[in-house]
Amino acid sequence: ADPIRIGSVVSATGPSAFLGDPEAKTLKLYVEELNKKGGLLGRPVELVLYDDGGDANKARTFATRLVEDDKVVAMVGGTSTGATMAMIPVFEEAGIPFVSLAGGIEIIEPVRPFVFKTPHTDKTACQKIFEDMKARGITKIGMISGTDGFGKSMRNQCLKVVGGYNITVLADETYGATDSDMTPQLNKIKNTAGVEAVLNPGFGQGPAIVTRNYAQLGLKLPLYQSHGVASKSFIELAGPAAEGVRLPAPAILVGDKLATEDPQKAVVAGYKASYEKATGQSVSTFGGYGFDGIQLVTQAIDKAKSAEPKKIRDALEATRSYVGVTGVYSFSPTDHLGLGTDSFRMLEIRGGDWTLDAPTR
Amino acid sequence: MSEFLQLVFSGLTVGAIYALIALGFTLIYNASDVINFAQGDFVMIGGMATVFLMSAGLALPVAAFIAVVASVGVGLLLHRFAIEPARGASPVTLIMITIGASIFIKGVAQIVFDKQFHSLPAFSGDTPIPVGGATLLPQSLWVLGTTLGLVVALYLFLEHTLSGKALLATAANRLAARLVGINVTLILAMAFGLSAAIGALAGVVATPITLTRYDIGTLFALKGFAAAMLGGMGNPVGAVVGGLLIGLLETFGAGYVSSTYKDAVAFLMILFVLFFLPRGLFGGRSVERV
Amino acid sequence: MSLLEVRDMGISFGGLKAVDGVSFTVEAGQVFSIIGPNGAGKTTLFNLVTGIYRPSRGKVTLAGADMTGLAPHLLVRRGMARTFQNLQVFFRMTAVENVMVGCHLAERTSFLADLLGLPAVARQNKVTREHALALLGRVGLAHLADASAGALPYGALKRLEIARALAANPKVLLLDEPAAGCNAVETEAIDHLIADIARGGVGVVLIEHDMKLVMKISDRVLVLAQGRPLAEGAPRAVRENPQVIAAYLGDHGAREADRAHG
Amino acid sequence: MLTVEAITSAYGRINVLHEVWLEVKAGEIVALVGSNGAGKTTLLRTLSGVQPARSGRILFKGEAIERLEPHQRVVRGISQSPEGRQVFGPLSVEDNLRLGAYRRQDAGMRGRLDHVFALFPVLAEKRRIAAMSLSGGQQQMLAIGRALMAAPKLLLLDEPSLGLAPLLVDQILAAVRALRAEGITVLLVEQNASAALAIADRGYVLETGRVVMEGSGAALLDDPKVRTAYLGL
Amino acid sequence: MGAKATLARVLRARFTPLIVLAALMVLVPVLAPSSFHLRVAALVWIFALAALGLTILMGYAGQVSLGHAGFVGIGAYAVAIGPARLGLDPLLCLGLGAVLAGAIAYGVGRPILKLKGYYLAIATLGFGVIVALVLHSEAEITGGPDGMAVARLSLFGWRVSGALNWYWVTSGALLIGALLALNIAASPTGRALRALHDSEVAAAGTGIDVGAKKLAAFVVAAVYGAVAGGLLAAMNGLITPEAASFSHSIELVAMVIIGGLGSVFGTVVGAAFLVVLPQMLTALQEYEQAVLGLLIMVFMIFLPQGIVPSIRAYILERLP
Ligand SMILES: Nc1ncnc2c1ncn2[C@@H]1O[C@H](COP(=O)(O)OP(=O)(O)OP(=O)(O)O)[C@@H](O)[C@H]1O
Ligand SMILES: Nc1ncnc2c1ncn2[C@@H]1O[C@H](COP(=O)(O)OP(=O)(O)OP(=O)(O)O)[C@@H](O)[C@H]1O
Ligand SMILES: [Mg+2]
Ligand SMILES: [Mg+2]
Repeated sequence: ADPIRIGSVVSATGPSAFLGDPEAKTLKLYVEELNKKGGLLGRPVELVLYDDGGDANKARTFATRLVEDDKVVAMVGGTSTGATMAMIPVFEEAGIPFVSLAGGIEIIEPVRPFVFKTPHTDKTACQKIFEDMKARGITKIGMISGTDGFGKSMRNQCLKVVGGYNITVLADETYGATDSDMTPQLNKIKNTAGVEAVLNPGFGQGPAIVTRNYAQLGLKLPLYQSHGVASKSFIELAGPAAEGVRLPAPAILVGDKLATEDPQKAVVAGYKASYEKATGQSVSTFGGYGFDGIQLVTQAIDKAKSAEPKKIRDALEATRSYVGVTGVYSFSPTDHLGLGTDSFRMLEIRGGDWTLDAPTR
Repeated sequence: MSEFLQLVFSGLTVGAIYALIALGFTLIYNASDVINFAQGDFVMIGGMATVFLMSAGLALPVAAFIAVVASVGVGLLLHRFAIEPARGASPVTLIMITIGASIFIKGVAQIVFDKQFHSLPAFSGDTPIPVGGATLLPQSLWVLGTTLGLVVALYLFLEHTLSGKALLATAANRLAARLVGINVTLILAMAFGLSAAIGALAGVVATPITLTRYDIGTLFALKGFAAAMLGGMGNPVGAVVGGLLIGLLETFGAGYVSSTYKDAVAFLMILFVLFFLPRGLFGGRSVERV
Repeated sequence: MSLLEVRDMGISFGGLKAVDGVSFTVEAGQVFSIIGPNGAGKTTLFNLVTGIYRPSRGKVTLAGADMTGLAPHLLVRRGMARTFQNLQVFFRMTAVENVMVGCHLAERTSFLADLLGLPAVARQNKVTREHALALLGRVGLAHLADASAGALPYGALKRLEIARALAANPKVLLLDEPAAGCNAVETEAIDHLIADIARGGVGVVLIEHDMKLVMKISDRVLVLAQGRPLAEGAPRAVRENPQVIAAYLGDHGAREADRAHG
Repeated sequence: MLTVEAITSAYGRINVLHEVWLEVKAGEIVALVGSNGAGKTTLLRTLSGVQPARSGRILFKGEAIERLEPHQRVVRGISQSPEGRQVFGPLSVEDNLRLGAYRRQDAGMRGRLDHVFALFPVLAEKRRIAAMSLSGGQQQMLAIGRALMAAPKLLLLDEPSLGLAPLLVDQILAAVRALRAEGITVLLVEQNASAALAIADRGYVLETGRVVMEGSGAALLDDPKVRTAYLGL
Repeated sequence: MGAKATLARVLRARFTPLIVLAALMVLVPVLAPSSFHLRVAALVWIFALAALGLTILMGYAGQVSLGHAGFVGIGAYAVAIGPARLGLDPLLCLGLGAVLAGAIAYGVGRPILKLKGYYLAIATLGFGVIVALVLHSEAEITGGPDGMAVARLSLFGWRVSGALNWYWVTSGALLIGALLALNIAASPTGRALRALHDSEVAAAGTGIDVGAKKLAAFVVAAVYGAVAGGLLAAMNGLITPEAASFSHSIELVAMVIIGGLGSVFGTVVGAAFLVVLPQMLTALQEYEQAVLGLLIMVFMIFLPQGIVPSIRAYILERLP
């Protein structure tokens, strides 16, 4: 039978390869597994995957190609918010459902008929962090953010919501995504009187270097990272300096530590096992976004009993309580993310591993 | 005061890394007038190969040695199969070949290695050394020491050996170099081999600080190139001074001006220096003869 | 008032006084030669006069107007053109294009017209090319007009530079060793060419080591040694000056010089 | 010592030398004359190997060398002072000279250096100065001196007197004669044909890439055709 | 014999590249009508237009710029920011962007064009980095790293939308750009630029104001870049600072060199090489980059003067 084509454009190379690479691997892995199980609606599934190298202009071109040439019925991809925003008009115009893997809140606000997304917004991450700070009585913080899209957007969201928690930001520093030394900025924070904790929105190697420099300077204040470092390699890169770092992250990082009754436990364990077996690398939240994206789409196709884009879209929007590795999703016509703050867990790095800080619900 | 000192330490560390990369540019430039855009990728090979060899169970010194040798091999292959066949082509063409080579090396590296960031353990521990209220990582001393050693070696080689002179002569006048009996092919191969070795060594000592990834070479090349130009292209001492200066400019820019615009601060300073010394700090003030 | 007046020129390079207090004047239609041992400062003097180096002292006037320290391209506009001892040819262009570049000042198109490719540009190109071809003919290179300059033999390149300098329609023409690399017969052709240029009212300043040429066509000769004037005067007087013979001419030079008036 | 058999050489598709035959015997001075563009420079370049020969053979001391790289020919004792000086601009005068002896790092080098400095005292004066800041004539001296540093068996001189003061032209030609006395063979291209032929044992006249005449130096000097075409007499 | 001579004449004729280009432009929509193909072609035209600026600056005048994407960025953001923040008409902003880029080039060019070779390269590189940094950092105005949306362009009342329309608009822009570049080449200005490329001393010695000519080339190059950037932004409806990045500057330089330094048609071929090839190599998956790098090397080794001049020389050499 004719294959069902699902398209994807991710940043498998370039500055966001850190995110895009596990996404690409996950998508390939799951389409393969699906086909082993006989595909969808009795038809094989074909994944058409392109690498935009982190360039929004290329992403746009590939999006056109997916729609025009490859005739895909759905799209899972868009590693960065910039690339996603560049591709949205193409899929909107063609009426093809697009599940984005990028963080930016503007992807789903305002809601567009055909656009969904799987990762938490950075706003949720900020809220989770500030809740934690508040609970620990922290009221004055310093921030050091990456200037990449991820860091910048999260910084903005955090600054927007921080007031609601009675927390003031006393220092607000930045570093370039590719910098190899952040001591000057951290030194400034160190010398800012009154700072009680430091927050570092960023992804890639930057936060690891921040964490190391933090230790080098002998800073003893609590250090908060974001979900942008939620992969095992952060602990490896930051080394012993990572001890005590706190961050909000999805369940995937602590799959084995979840309570037995946790609904996500089984899904997370399954994904972790198959990903690590297939790639030899540790799972990350980013791969998890891809997992949820492809699962949501394939389940929607299954439910719609059709590979008709419009029908897939409708089925997607009707998704309720899909248990994924990132959280439990319930879409609605007004909510194309469908995750709440509760899908984030607050983790702390102890003994070189993630530990669940607060008991799960 | 301690803050100032801390910035100096950071600046020197970062600057020494740039200096090491800038040194790598010197040899190939001196032999051929070509800026090797794949220079940063030698740095990457040095770091990544050491990481992977160590994870295969080799001790750091052994892994580093093999990584440097491998990088030299890549340098020689690059010369033999890409530069030599295009002999006689203009520098622009050769530069384009090195750009192609850089893309190629990255492409291969992401398959041979992976796309993740990696780090190496610091050679002599992570315990910061407190100095005057500021701290210095032992690895910084490794980087500074390597830079110092290499610049001295390179200076002696270029100024006090016949092979060094032959290298300079080859770039100065290829025709005359051939006429006095210099084997131009061999000289170029040597330049590529040595540059690759310097680059790889830089990668090995810098990776514990900067981390590394298959595509980190582009950034390294950019900073190293800027350092080499600020110092005056082709002059090893200039490369080191240029590197250290850019490192210091960046950290002081970040510390005292704006962390967002610290790269701009560094580049504005370069423009400022070149305005008065159009051939860089050590590029000489020679007047063109007509 | 002389056409070209150079007064008390001087420059040093790191302690070496390459040119040190040199003065001379050139009249229209005259051939004024500068000779002297290698490294005497002749080329440096040219570089000072034509604005390539900034003199540390001294003054240059052309037809009464002060030219000291003016940028080279402005000097050309005022009527001073030169050739170079170390060839400065546009090697990636054809011979005729080299000369066409020399016609630059006479061209009457604007940047905008060039960009838009107005018909005036095509007309101008045609005029320029014809003029350039005529000049090539004058130096005996007409047959090589469309050859790439990079492929021309050394002697031809020297003449190509002369043609290019002439294209600027100079009042004063400075030639730095135009006959270098030419054999006796070819030198003679250059000799006629220079005489012809001077006859047209151009003041020619000539640096040359070919004594036969110098002594034959010069109106006056200045001898430099170690940056300073050693002697100046009519060719005959100069070549018999024992100091000049000892420092510069030697037997060979004296013999050659004699042949000029053989 | 050197036998050139039917050498053809070309730039691109245009032949510049057409089957040139030529011989230089050990200890001879051979002069090569011809007008601009005759191919004199091309011939010397072909002999030193920086210009490939399209066909023909070059025998040096009985060995075919036309396929050898330039540096291999230098090792065998062929050294050239090129047209247009071609000094190593940014390098010092002394470094230029030392590089001339690149393939002859022997005990005699010091002596040869002194010899060159004796021949051109100004070079000794300027030994630490970058070659590119020398005057034209000084660079010419440097180019000749550099070629001598190789202690060649066969010296190829392309217009050595170009740009030299008359006094030095005498000295150069005297030096060439002295070289012969030392047993060095010289192939000399000169525009100053009368002077060159006067010291040459034999001479060749090259015209558009072909040898059109050969003979002893004296005979060529007396040849009416040579006198009108090249000596301007 | 007659045919060969004609071929030689055609190959050398000034407007041949323009005619070939126009023919190609007409053929593409016929042969490859999908909007994906049209988009790729339009991108080729846009990048070729940007690179043509470099052809004038680097190819004709021999002045290297490693910051050309900076001007592309300036043009692109002018079209993005003008309508969004100031309520200006997008078409007007396209023009304003060009003027702004030209003015900035004028200001920046005066001091830095005194530098030569690699020193000029690093200075322009620094300029490009600074532009990219500003676009990246001033998020309030530029939208930051994730970029900003760009209003629709309308040409005198006609709202340009759809792949085919954009294809024609970009085709037209490139044709004009190529025509102007060819005009310059065959004019006194072009000769002056090529002359100073070979020897600045000699060029000044013929009365050419070397500084002014270099500056003019720099300004013109900037305008080309800015117009191309503006078109790119308007066509995509979104622009990110990536457009001004260093890697993009390198890519533009690569287009010029691969196609053939100084050749107008070569520049288009170079742009096609770097835009179309990656699309063709996607099937190779993770080997794509390696193969792309390899192909660049192979082309430069075997066609060292660039694709178009090398092939033209090859053909001409085989003619009488
Ligand atoms: N830029 C410079 N730096 C240092 N020394 C210089 C420079 N230019 C010239 N000189 C020195 O100045 C002196 C004069 O040089 P110049 O070229 O004027 O001599 P010249 O009279 O033209 O000699 P020739 O006849 O050999 O061409 C030489 O000794 C030369 O080495
Ligand atoms: N690089 C080149 N490319 C093409 N043709 C060339 C090249 N160099 C020289 N020629 C041609 O080869 C021919 C011989 O040149 P060559 O330089 O050998 O002459 P020459 O006898 O040394 O002249 P001169 O006395 O002027 O030095 C000339 O017709 C010249 O145009
Ligand atoms: Mg001189
Ligand atoms: Mg010659």
